[in-house]
Amino acid sequence: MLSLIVWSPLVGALIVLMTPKEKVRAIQTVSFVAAGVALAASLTLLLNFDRGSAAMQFVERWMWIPSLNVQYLLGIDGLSYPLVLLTAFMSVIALVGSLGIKERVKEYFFWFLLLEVGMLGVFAALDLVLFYVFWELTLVPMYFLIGVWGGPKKEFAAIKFFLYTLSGSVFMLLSILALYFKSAPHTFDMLELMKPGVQSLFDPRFQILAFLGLYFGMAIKIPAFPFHTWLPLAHVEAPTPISVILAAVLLKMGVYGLLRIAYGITPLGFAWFLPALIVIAVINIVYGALCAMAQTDMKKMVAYSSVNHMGYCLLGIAGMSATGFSGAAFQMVNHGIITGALFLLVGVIYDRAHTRDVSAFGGLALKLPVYSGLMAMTCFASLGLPGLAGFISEFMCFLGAFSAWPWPTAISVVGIIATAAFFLRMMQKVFLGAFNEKWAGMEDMTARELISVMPLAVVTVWFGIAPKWPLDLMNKTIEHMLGK
Amino acid sequence: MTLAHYLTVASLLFLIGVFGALTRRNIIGILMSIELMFNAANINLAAFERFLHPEGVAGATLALFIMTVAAAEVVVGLALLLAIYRNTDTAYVEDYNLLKG
Amino acid sequence: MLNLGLLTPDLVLAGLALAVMLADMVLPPSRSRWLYHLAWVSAAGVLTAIVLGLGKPATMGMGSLWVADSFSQFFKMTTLLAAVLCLLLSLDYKALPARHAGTFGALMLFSTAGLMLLVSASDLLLVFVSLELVSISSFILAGFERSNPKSNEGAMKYFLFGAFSSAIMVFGISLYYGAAGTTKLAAGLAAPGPMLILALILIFLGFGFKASLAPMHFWVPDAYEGAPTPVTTFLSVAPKLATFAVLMRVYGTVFPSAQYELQALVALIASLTMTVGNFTAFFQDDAKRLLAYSSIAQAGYLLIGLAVGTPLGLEGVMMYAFVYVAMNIGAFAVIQAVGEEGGYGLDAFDGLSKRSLGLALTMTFFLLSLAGIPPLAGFMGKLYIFASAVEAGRWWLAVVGVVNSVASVYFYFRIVHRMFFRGTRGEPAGLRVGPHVYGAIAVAVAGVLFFGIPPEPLIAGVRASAHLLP
Amino acid sequence: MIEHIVFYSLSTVVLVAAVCVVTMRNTVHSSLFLGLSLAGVAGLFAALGADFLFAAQVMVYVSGIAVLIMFSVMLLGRASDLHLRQVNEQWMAAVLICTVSSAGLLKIARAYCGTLAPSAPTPDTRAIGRLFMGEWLLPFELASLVLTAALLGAVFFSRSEASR
Amino acid sequence: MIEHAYLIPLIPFFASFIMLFGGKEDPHSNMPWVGIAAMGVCLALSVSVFWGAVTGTVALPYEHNWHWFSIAASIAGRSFVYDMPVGVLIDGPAAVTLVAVTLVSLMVQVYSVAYMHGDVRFKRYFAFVSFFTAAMLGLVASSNLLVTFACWELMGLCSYLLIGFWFEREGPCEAQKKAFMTTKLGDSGLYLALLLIFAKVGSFQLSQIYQFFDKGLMPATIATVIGIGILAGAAGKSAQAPLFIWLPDAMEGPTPGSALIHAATMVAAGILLVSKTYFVFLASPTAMESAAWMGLITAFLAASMALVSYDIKRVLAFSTVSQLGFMMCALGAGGFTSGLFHMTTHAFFKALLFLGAGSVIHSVHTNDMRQMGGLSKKMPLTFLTMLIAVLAIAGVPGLSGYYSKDMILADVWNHDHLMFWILLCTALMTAFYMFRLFFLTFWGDDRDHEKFHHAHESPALITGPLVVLAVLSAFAGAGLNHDGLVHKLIPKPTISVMPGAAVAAPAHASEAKPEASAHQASTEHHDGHLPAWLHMTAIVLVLGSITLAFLMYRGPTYAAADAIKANLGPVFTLLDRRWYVDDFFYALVTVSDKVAALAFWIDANVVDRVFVDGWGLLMRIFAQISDAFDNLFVDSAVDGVGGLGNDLGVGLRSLVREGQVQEYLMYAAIAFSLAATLILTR
Repeated sequence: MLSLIVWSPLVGALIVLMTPKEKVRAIQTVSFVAAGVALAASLTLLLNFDRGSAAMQFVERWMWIPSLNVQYLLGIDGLSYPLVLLTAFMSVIALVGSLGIKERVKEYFFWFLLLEVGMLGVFAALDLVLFYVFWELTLVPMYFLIGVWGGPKKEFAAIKFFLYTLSGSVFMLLSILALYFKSAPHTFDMLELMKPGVQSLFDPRFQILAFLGLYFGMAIKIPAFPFHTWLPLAHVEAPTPISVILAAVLLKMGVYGLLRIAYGITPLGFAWFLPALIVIAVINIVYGALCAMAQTDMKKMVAYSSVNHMGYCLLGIAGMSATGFSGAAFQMVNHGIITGALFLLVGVIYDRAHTRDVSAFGGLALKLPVYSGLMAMTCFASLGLPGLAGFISEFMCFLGAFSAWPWPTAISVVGIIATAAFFLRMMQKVFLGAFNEKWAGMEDMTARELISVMPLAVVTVWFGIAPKWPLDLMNKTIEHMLGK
Repeated sequence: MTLAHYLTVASLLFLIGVFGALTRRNIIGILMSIELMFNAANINLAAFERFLHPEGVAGATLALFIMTVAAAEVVVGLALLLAIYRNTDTAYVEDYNLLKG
Repeated sequence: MLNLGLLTPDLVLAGLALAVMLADMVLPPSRSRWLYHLAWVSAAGVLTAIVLGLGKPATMGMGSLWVADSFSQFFKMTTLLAAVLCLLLSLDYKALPARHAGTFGALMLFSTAGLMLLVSASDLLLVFVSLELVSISSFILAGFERSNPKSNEGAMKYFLFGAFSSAIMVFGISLYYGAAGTTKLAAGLAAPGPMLILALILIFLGFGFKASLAPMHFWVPDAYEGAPTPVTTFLSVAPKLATFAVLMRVYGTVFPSAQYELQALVALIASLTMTVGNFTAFFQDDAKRLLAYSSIAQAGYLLIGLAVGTPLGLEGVMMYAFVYVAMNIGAFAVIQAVGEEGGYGLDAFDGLSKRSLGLALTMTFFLLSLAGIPPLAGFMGKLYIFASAVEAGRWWLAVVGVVNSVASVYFYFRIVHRMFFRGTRGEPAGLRVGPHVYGAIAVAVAGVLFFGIPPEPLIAGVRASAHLLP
Repeated sequence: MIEHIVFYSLSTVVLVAAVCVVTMRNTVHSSLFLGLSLAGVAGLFAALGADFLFAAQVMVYVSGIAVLIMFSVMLLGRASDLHLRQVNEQWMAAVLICTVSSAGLLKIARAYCGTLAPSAPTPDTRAIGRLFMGEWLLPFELASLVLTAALLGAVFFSRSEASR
Repeated sequence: MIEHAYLIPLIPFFASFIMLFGGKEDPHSNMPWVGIAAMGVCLALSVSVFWGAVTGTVALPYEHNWHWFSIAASIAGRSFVYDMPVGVLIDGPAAVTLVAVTLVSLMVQVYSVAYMHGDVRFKRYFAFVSFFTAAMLGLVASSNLLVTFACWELMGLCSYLLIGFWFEREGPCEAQKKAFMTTKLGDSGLYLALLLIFAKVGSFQLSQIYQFFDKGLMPATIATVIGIGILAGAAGKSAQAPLFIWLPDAMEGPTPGSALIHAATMVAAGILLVSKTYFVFLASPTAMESAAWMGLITAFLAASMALVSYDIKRVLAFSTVSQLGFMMCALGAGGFTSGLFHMTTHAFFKALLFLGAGSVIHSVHTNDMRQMGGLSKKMPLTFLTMLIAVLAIAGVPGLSGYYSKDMILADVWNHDHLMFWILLCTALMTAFYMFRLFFLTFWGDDRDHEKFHHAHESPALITGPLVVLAVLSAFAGAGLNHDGLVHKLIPKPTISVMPGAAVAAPAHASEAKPEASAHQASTEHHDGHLPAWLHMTAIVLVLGSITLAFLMYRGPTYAAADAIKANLGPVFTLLDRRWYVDDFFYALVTVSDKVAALAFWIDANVVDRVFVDGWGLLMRIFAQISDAFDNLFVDSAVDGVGGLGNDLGVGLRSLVREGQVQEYLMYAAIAFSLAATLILTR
């Protein structure tokens, strides 16, 4: 079943590749079917997913490269399953958003589906080499998606994204290799590597080194200060659906890797790094929010807000408590949904106005009530308004970190205020005040845009009011993770 | 006469060859310098055979191979030079700079 | 006990080379294309013979100056494969003078035969002579576009550098003889001392010229740029890999007597080669030149496996070597396909995806594979190489390697960038590509994908072959 | 004593001629000195008792290669070249490199200060022949291939323009 | 009925959604009646709960919880799954507050039907009001501190929406942002307090937290920190010094909205929160004292500012701040009952004042009191109801404000005499400025004939609520004070063990307990009245200041007032600039903007350079050494893809002038000579 989820987009991609490029409609249909199959399949897993178990479920295990003991090993648990769901869901949403793509449609959908394969694979893979392969598989499609269909500086953004993330991940590769050779028998199997028997082979110094390699790869993806600067650029230049995917899924790969691999396999290295991690988390939060405050480009502002929000995840993780871990896991999902919606909404206005400069607008709420309402809701969700998705997870992150790191957590609260400040300022400039007559001809949201945003809005409210369902998916696994 | 004498001559000859290869502006000059380097190796071989390994003739035979190959190289080199000279009308290496990064 | 029978394939190929040369005199000029076909069929035939003979005990054993082991067979196969593909490419390469097809084919086969002998050689004399056969054939091949001053110039530089470095190597061999009393590789073990070390280093420099290791790499871009593209393709693959084979043989037999610092020296050269190759490639505006630097860098990666010197490193080199054949020839094949019409400047690639999406995608595949992005074959090769470095605890070497492979993405993607992000000059016109080029590309793509996604067959083959007879 | 005189005089000829090869402004002179130097090397071979090698050196090098080079020089040479400097700007670096290298090479040579020839030299032509026809048959044949290839190249490059 | 108490917040919540999404945007929509009906139901429910409490048929406190969600938690090494509850906790204060809130909200909504009629976003306004009320009711009734906080934040959102209701204008936009940000600033303190509570207690359920405090398990210092955090939150919401700056600006919203914010919802929330977590303050005298002083300072500052303002709504706003200061001061001084009592009565008369002012504004279309005057003739009903309200707030005996304020003064007198005198002074100022407002508006001559000419009495939908509220303003105080009802309904909570006792001598916990109880008992004994002489003095002084106001502002000329203003220029400026607190916060905002800009500059020019573009600085230096600096820029410009390693590339390239074969040979020779020299080391 997991294989079906992971590979169905690839099948779609190949079919797209073989379809003549004039048949736009057919290409779109194939893409939707492929992504839809992945989503449907991941939803059907819900029926059989055992929430009371911390073990890996739906495990598929085949030998891939016997000489190196590399396996094709897939499996999900409470940590990865929500992210698989998120990925499948956001992919469909982003596909809806992608219907607006008019040029080089065939290539676009091909790369898009390939990207989805990589993302789903990262969350499902339990073998380190397989994980790495999927991890890198996301890079190339992303490069093209940003570089061909992006904004004015797309080419620079694309290569910067690619090089930067690649330079992180190669160090991760080295750590993976080191783990392989240090383990006995040599294995890339994450589950094996987490077992106490294997763990006892890893002395603290080795764990620290291995952790640093892993962390470097993850930190760039997260992105943790000071490796975050690719993000604003990539976000700003990427086309709207790709920004959505980038924010909603790609950043999560870093945090997921940190929790699953860096924490799971090199716990001592992780523990050694904690003081630095908390500092980085605080910097991400405060500094990210401050940088966002200085932006006039809406997309860039949202991008920096991602830096800020991933800081919350790091904060939760740094607390090394169950609350913090679940908070971080939940925050990943929520950030994906909320920021995804934000990017979609920013895209809506960019499509109309061809500018994202906050000062170019004014009073749009008068003319576009639906759009403004949704935007306001999403902004409030992003700044952590209770009743919307971001609040609970953010709070849990703080809660988890607080007992271990009271002072850094207290400083991080400044980030919350700054976040509120820049979102409010943005809303004021864009939606409130006197109506800027320049945009008199602007239309409110179209059906397609609504279809792409509404599900996210619904989930935002749902998770905000009733977070029980997603949290129950994660709780057992996270308890188990800390129980070791 | 010790082996050291011969080795010294060979080394110096080799280095003179290196110097020539590095500094002669004319391609034929470089070729000649490289020939000097080959000859230095040959002196080495002959001397080693005489002083250290008199039981066989491998050194001298090796030297013969080297001579042959050096001859072949000179032939190819001069032919090449001829072809290039026809096209560019120069035999000076620094004029060969069409190819660069 | 000569055991010449062990070298049957090599000698047969040499004979076929002479046959091609003679056939040239017989055939009318209008049929000269047949000679190309004859050449590649010869190489392919010998390749088939070797493949069929794999594992048979009669094909293995020791000769006086040579050995035939699975290791040498492995590299003979890569060499022959490269030769076949390059001869296919030359069929569709228009700038080659048709009148000299026989010369071309014969020289290609000469150098192939030389390479095959090289990988079997267990005596420096044979190494030297076969290397010279390769070199002299290559000098001529590089200058084969006689009327093209660039080709002349490239060949001349190649020649001068080659002659100079073979003089250094010969000097080294003479010292080796002095130290060991013979030129057999195995004898070096018994004669440790400064002279032997100097000899080995000088010989290493000579190999370095062929394998394009820094600082003996300077000729590479010029020669590659000037040479006819099929020749460039051949030069970038076959001699390099065969040289690595012989280096490994030398390393495996003689180096243990040298001290640890020689390993460190090799490691240093490896990192220097990678770095120089990659970072100089950044500014190249000629596709062949760019790939020339890339091939220098690739040699650096290969050298990591050698510097590590463990069995895993050996396997890594072999693995990477095989993969390298597929991806590098593939990349050059696309360059030839594009360059034949628009020249070899990078701008010839502008908007290629609009002219031929398939070609652009395959080129992307090759470049990604060269850069080591999974799940393509190049990744598996690099994985192996870096794994060997990590296993041996040479962390810094692995770090230099990965950093370099990241840097390499930058210039590989300059081509990708042009293919996908730039528009064509004027209307996108279709691309006429010869059928043989397509054939070569197809083989390469199959290799890149097949050995990347299920690499096990290749790994198994490498494991089986990674046994050197002393 | 004779041995000394022979050695030193031959060495002086070889080295001085070699220096002239690399420094002479006139390429024709250079090539003449090359012949002289190679002849000196032949003399050294003789002094070392390598009679066959001496003969080969005289035939192949002195009368073959050196003459070939001389012809080429005359073919390509132009009077104006005499006014050009024949040594490029990097000569100082080259001197430095050579000086530095000489230290290492001479150190190796010095290791054999006391090594004397074990016995009188024996004629080795026969042994060489055996080797060529026996154990080293393959390299010998290969060398012929090398020459063939070189021949092919020479023919290819020097064919007249008519072939264009 | 009390088992349906959970409906009280839910009904208006759903009503607001119906109003927001149902029907079309129509200036004459009938949708508001949905909200009014909903609020009516809520009022009925609240009254039934209240009546049950009064008659004793309902046992208070009543608590009922449902499971919300679970989180894995670990506190002090103990791991467990915490089941987050969501539920209602109705105690005496809640029962009273629910009635006050629903009643005022109902009145406001009825009033608004007329007041807001014809506005383009008519329907939306009512949705916001309902939502606002729902959030407040949720805050009042919640049994869980996290839910309380959630409602608290939602109220922040509602205030944002209501204050900026007319967002086409610049003023409301600035004001709404200011309100949200200021309260957010305070909220961060509350946020930390919540974190701290959970980190120590492991629960958010108020009753459990109370248990924890009750047993004296919470260390005093932590309790203090928590208390200060809560106070920070309360200061934001209840506009205490120094965070009161948003409230006067909040007047940019529709007047009935202001009434709601000032009387029933937003500002009362802070007071209510402190009362809900009063045990924290009981455990920490420092926090308690801070609350008292914060309230006192607020009360005084705000009253002083109200003295000079000419904007009728601003004066009311300052008066709200001042009155909130009274309440906070009372709570801090140990007057739990009096503080909440005053909150209730204040809800009624302040709502009345705002609605009355709204009626006036509705009629004359200006906020400036200098353009009013003599309106008593035109608007008799408004005039009368306003008179009751003004008398009530001034504390004239018999009206509701008198009872509650009297009780506060008594509590403060028992706590600290200095505080009492300042507070009394403030009370006198209150009487003065309220009557100043009253006289300026309704007394004297019409100063602006045009406006006066158009003035008229408001319709019944406006005056109706005024009358209802006037009745309550007049009699609620007396009614609640009757027979000590208020003490019964709003008993002061206690904690049985002071933290120090439990921590210092855990072994003797049983002995410590009676001691602490004794301490409690002794504080409760102060629950007396003011000494009679003081009481009388206060009343006389209040009447005196009313008279003073009459003398100064009865019109038609205001020579005395002008003279004072002229003579006390600097003081006026100080008050007019609101003690420069606003300027301080503007400076803060400016500074934070600068910091943000700096951060971004660093990001773009340092972090990005160092960590991304090449291996940054190092390579740049390398390139410089290679004397290839110009190339660097040329190349990046040409490529457009300046990036990783470009610099190193330039450096390496500059080492070799390409194309010269002899230079190639040179490098080979260098390698050779290196090899040769390597031998020297052997």
